[in-house]
Amino acid sequence: MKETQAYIERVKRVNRDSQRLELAVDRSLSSLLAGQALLVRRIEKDYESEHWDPYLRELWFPVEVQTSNIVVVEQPAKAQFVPGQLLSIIGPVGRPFRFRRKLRNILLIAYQTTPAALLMMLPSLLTKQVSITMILMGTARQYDTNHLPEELEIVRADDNMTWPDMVMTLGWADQVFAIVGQGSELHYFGEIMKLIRQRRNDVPANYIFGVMQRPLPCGVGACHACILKLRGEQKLQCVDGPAFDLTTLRLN
Amino acid sequence: MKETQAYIERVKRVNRDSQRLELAVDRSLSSLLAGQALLVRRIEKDYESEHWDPYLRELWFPVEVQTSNIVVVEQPAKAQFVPGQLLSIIGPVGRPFRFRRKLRNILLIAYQTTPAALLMMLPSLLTKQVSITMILMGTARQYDTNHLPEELEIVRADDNMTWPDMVMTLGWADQVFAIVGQGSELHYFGEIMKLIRQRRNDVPANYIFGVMQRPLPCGVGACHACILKLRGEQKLQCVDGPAFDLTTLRLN
Amino acid sequence: MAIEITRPGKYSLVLSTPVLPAAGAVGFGDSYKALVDYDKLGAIVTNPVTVEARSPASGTRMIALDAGILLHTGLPNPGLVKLIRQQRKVWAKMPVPVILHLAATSVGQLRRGCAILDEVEEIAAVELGLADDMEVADAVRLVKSARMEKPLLARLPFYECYQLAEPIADAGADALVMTAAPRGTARDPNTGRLVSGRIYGPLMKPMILRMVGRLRRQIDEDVPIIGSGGVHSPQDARDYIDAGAVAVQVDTATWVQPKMLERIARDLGGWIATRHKNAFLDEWNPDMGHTEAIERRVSSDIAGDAN
Amino acid sequence: MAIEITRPGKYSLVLSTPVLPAAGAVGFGDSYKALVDYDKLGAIVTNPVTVEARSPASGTRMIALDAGILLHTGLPNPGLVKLIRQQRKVWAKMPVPVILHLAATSVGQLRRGCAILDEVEEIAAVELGLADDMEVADAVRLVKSARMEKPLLARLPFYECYQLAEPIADAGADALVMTAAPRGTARDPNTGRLVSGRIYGPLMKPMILRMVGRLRRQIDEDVPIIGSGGVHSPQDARDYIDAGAVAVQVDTATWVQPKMLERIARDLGGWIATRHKNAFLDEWNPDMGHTEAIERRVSSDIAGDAN
Ligand SMILES: Cc1cc2nc3c(=O)[nH]c(=O)nc-3n(C[C@H](O)[C@H](O)[C@H](O)COP(=O)(O)OP(=O)(O)OC[C@H]3O[C@@H](n4cnc5c(N)ncnc54)[C@H](O)[C@@H]3O)c2cc1C
Ligand SMILES: Cc1cc2nc3c(=O)[nH]c(=O)nc-3n(C[C@H](O)[C@H](O)[C@H](O)COP(=O)(O)OP(=O)(O)OC[C@H]3O[C@@H](n4cnc5c(N)ncnc54)[C@H](O)[C@@H]3O)c2cc1C
Ligand SMILES: Cc1cc2nc3c(=O)[nH]c(=O)nc-3n(C[C@H](O)[C@H](O)[C@H](O)COP(=O)(O)O)c2cc1C
Ligand SMILES: Cc1cc2nc3c(=O)[nH]c(=O)nc-3n(C[C@H](O)[C@H](O)[C@H](O)COP(=O)(O)O)c2cc1C
Ligand code: FES
Ligand code: FES
Repeated sequence: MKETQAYIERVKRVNRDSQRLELAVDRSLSSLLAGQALLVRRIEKDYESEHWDPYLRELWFPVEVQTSNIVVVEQPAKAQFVPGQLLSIIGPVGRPFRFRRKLRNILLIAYQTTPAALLMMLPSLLTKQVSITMILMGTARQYDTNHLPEELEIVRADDNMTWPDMVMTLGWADQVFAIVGQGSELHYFGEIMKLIRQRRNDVPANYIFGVMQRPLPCGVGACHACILKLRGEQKLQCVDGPAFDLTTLRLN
Repeated sequence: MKETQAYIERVKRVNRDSQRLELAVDRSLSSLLAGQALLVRRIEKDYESEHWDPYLRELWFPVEVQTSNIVVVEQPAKAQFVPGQLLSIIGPVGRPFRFRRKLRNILLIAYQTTPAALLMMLPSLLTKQVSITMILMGTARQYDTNHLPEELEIVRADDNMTWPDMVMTLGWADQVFAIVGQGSELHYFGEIMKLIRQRRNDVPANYIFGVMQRPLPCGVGACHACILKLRGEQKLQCVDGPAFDLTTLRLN
Repeated sequence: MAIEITRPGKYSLVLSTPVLPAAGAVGFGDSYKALVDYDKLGAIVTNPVTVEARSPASGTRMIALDAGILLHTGLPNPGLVKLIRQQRKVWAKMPVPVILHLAATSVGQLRRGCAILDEVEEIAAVELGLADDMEVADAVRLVKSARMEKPLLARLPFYECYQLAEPIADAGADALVMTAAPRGTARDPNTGRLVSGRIYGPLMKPMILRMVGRLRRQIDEDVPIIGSGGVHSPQDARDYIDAGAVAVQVDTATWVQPKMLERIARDLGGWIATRHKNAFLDEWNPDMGHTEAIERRVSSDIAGDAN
Repeated sequence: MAIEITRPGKYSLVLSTPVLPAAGAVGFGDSYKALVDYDKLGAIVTNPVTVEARSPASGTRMIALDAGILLHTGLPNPGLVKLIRQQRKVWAKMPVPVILHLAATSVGQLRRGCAILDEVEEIAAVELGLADDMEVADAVRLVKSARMEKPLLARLPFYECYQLAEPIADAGADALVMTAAPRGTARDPNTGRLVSGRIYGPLMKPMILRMVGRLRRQIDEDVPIIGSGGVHSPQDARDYIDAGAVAVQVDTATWVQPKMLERIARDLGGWIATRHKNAFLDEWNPDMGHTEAIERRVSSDIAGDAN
């Protein structure tokens, strides 16, 4: 982890709702893996004449590492970005996603959020011939997927958060990664776990991971604002996350 | 005076140090006269999601009213502006400069500041065949004047804030408008008055005006932060200014 | 709506909207008439007035802070009698009640001030400004000496708010305003000197909101609390109401966005209109749109040098 | 440099730089080792520790404010003894003194804590955190009961700072830290509920700077004051020193810009380097540059939709 600076090199609208930013970053970030994030602040030419509103860094999950020093992030189209904008970055933050060794089928679930934080894993999994199904639930159903790889199977859930062949999909998947809307993560993960437990007698360890994207005040394990209670222990989202086994996370 | 909104329509570098912004403004601002200013805040699409740093509005003195709804301001080249930027404007603020009826020769003095707030008067005075001399003193000597009208005589003062034929220039001028650096206005105006009094026995009323450009918290006469002490009375920069007869202003 | 912002009784003050400008925000009279529709406000609070005239502070009066400002004006005013003479007609024409903010100096001056104000029917109520660093006993004595046939609001200083609230309510204040802006110190970038003054900015709100919430549970429930500090949006105002305030005062946000004062007042007064899809920014509340003609920008090809 | 930040005497603490992180800012040990050069700091202050273990607050812990944040963590920690076991080796390797922040709970726990800490030589001093809303007598009793063979700093609560400073100095504190972040209340935008917690942001500085300036003139000059609150730049730190503080603590600014903590420390410690003309932004202090290769942007032709 380092504190470095970057430029927004290019701003590219990829579909109705999303734009992608190509960031010219410090080379140390080119080794960033799926699951790791950047803590980003827009800065000005003079590092000292900083404004303090907004105060905290934003948590950006890259969707692609393009070349040795270009990292791509996805943002809603309505956010205003200008090429040449300077960024201050702390990263990489967090641990890479850990996939089963013999992963063949993976299920991705996005509920009340953009699935952007799950997209970084796609290229390497597709190269390894892993079959990927992405379920969009709640407001995530509005997410425009036109720009995503064709090999990806995309399913939009119905109003009851179910989809055809749900039991089958859940059995088919070797591993599940779920991401949910900010602010009520534990509640949303609880809903998802309920859905799954209704359709699968036994949810084994390391089967379903919840990806946390709560804002991180420090990102380095200092402030303890991101503590999560797990069965028998406490973990930090910034240091130990973002993915946590949903069978161990206390979802209260 | 109104609270209106405007776009930055065009950003144009006019010389090494300055850029000019063309603002598409509400038509009510097209009647703005030299001496009047705008209180400006950069805003975002959603008026409510405003940031509060910086807090106060900036005081912008236009340099030109181009057409019915384009007002031009001059800014240092290093400030970052982007076409399409939305502005919130309160204006016009203040009273127009009052010129002698039979004005033939006018002297403009800029000391430790850009003369931008004095430029708006140029076109109409030149049309009326008024001879204009502009003295640049202190840091104002670095101001690049390449973009100013050729008819303007520009004199850069020496280190002692004097220039050749100073006594003559001061006698020649029917009226003087002086503008000085922010934060120490009264002190700087005092220095200028001392220079002038050394070279002119009698400084008549309505001969020399100091143009105040201190930031205005409210701009409408409510906060009383911009009060100035004049001989025998108190006046508000925002309501009664920006120009004050320097023979009446208490320069302490 | 009808909101009683002072203790019920003979001399209570009822407003139609629970939103007021704070003392110091809108001047002594109608300075904001070009920018704010006074009709939509609950009342006007004047800038602080003293019985004797006061001249403005010399030196730095304003310092820009991160998301805020420091202000030290010295409370310039021509003195109560002269001010009444100057403003009486303006106040008479105001579409809403006028509350005069009287800076509490001494018991003697206060008694004189109250006697004068009792005769001024253009003034609906008096807000007493209690100075910082005041002993509880002195503050109580001042409030007790300010007896009038008008409601008396007491504006509490920030740092002493927790200590003063209950004694001042018991001393007979008809409402408590929480709080005046806190004093602070900042460096004047122009002179390099440390300057003292009052601190304004949105970060005041969470601190004063807590005071209102806690003190609402402590003091006599007959005594209304008016929240003041960091109200910058309708939501800020609603937060104070939720925490137990009967009304709010909007302070420097008025200077930054004059229309915001009116919007907060409209919102809390039930005047809120629906935003039309694709409306111009300042057509948020369609009847508030002031910009007659923004031509859409035609080109973005000439960009500023962004290096 | 050699700066004595506690009362002169047998157990005084001397630092080489008058800049420390505040309790809560950098964790219990070396969390910031990848981002901050600890060697350049005056000392480390740990997150608050209690004698008994504490579990984290449930529910919302952080709310973004205008130019600030509200934080309510519940001070999670494994309890003093366990923490010492966990961190002892890290502390031993720290290039600067470690000050342990002990939250003052009861006299009994405090006595136990001090007895334990007297045996831990990796800890150079103890900073006692005094809770909000504490009566003066209770606070004095706590400070008096915290006797050790190490210097004792007392961190004063914000709202009670003016009342507590002198009694706490007289009770024997070796230094006063002014102040802890004030408590406040804000609405959680996700749940819609009002949440209480501590308020952080640059606007704290003018208020606490005034406290430091005024109280420096009031209390025994043998007792150093450490300024804490809203230090976001070297100039902020220098302002506290000018107002009479012997050192400063940097709080949440560390999270926003970790290098800023180091830069403030370098600046006040005399380490400041000259900025090269045309240097990259983070080459301000050339030896602090971290960005290995920023390729200059090649095109600005594809602009985002700016409508
Ligand atoms: C020795 C000691 C140790 C403590 N340790 C801890 C600890 O480790 N962790 C911890 O979390 N607390 C601890 N507390 C309690 C803590 O000090 C506070 O009492 C607690 O955090 C509530 O904060 P507050 O005082 O700002 O809230 P209060 O203002 O007293 O509010 C209490 C409740 O009212 C709600 N509320 C607050 N303001 C408003 C408002 N304006 N309108 C409506 N509702 C409102 C809040 O959400 C909260 O639920 C400790 C107390 C003591 C005495
Ligand atoms: C009844 C009454 C009426 C008053 N009316 C007015 C009035 O109309 N106008 C007015 O201006 N004042 C008035 N005062 C005085 C006013 O209340 C303050 O005392 C004064 O404004 C100074 O502000 P302060 O208390 O914040 O300053 P203090 O903190 O007491 O500071 C006093 C001086 O020290 C300097 N200083 C402050 N902090 C620091 C620091 N940290 N380091 C170094 N120097 C510092 C300040 O610049 C100032 O010069 C009145 C006082 C009373 C009792
Ligand atoms: C009772 C009292 C009345 C004051 N009245 C005024 C005043 O009318 N105008 C003003 O600018 N300052 C006024 N002041 C402030 C003082 O002039 C001075 O600024 C303040 O006491 C701090 O002084 P210092 O900054 O020189 O230390 C008053 C102070 C006191 C104590
Ligand atoms: C003595 C005391 C100790 C507390 N300890 C903890 C604690 O360890 N962890 C925690 O999250 N909250 C702790 N609290 C806070 C309470 O759980 C609770 O959040 C607080 O009193 C406000 O309650 P309310 O928000 O439900 O009104 C403590 C409160 C007190 C009074
Ligand atoms: S974000 Fe601070 S500990 Fe995780
Ligand atoms: S700027 Fe407020 S009165 Fe002039």
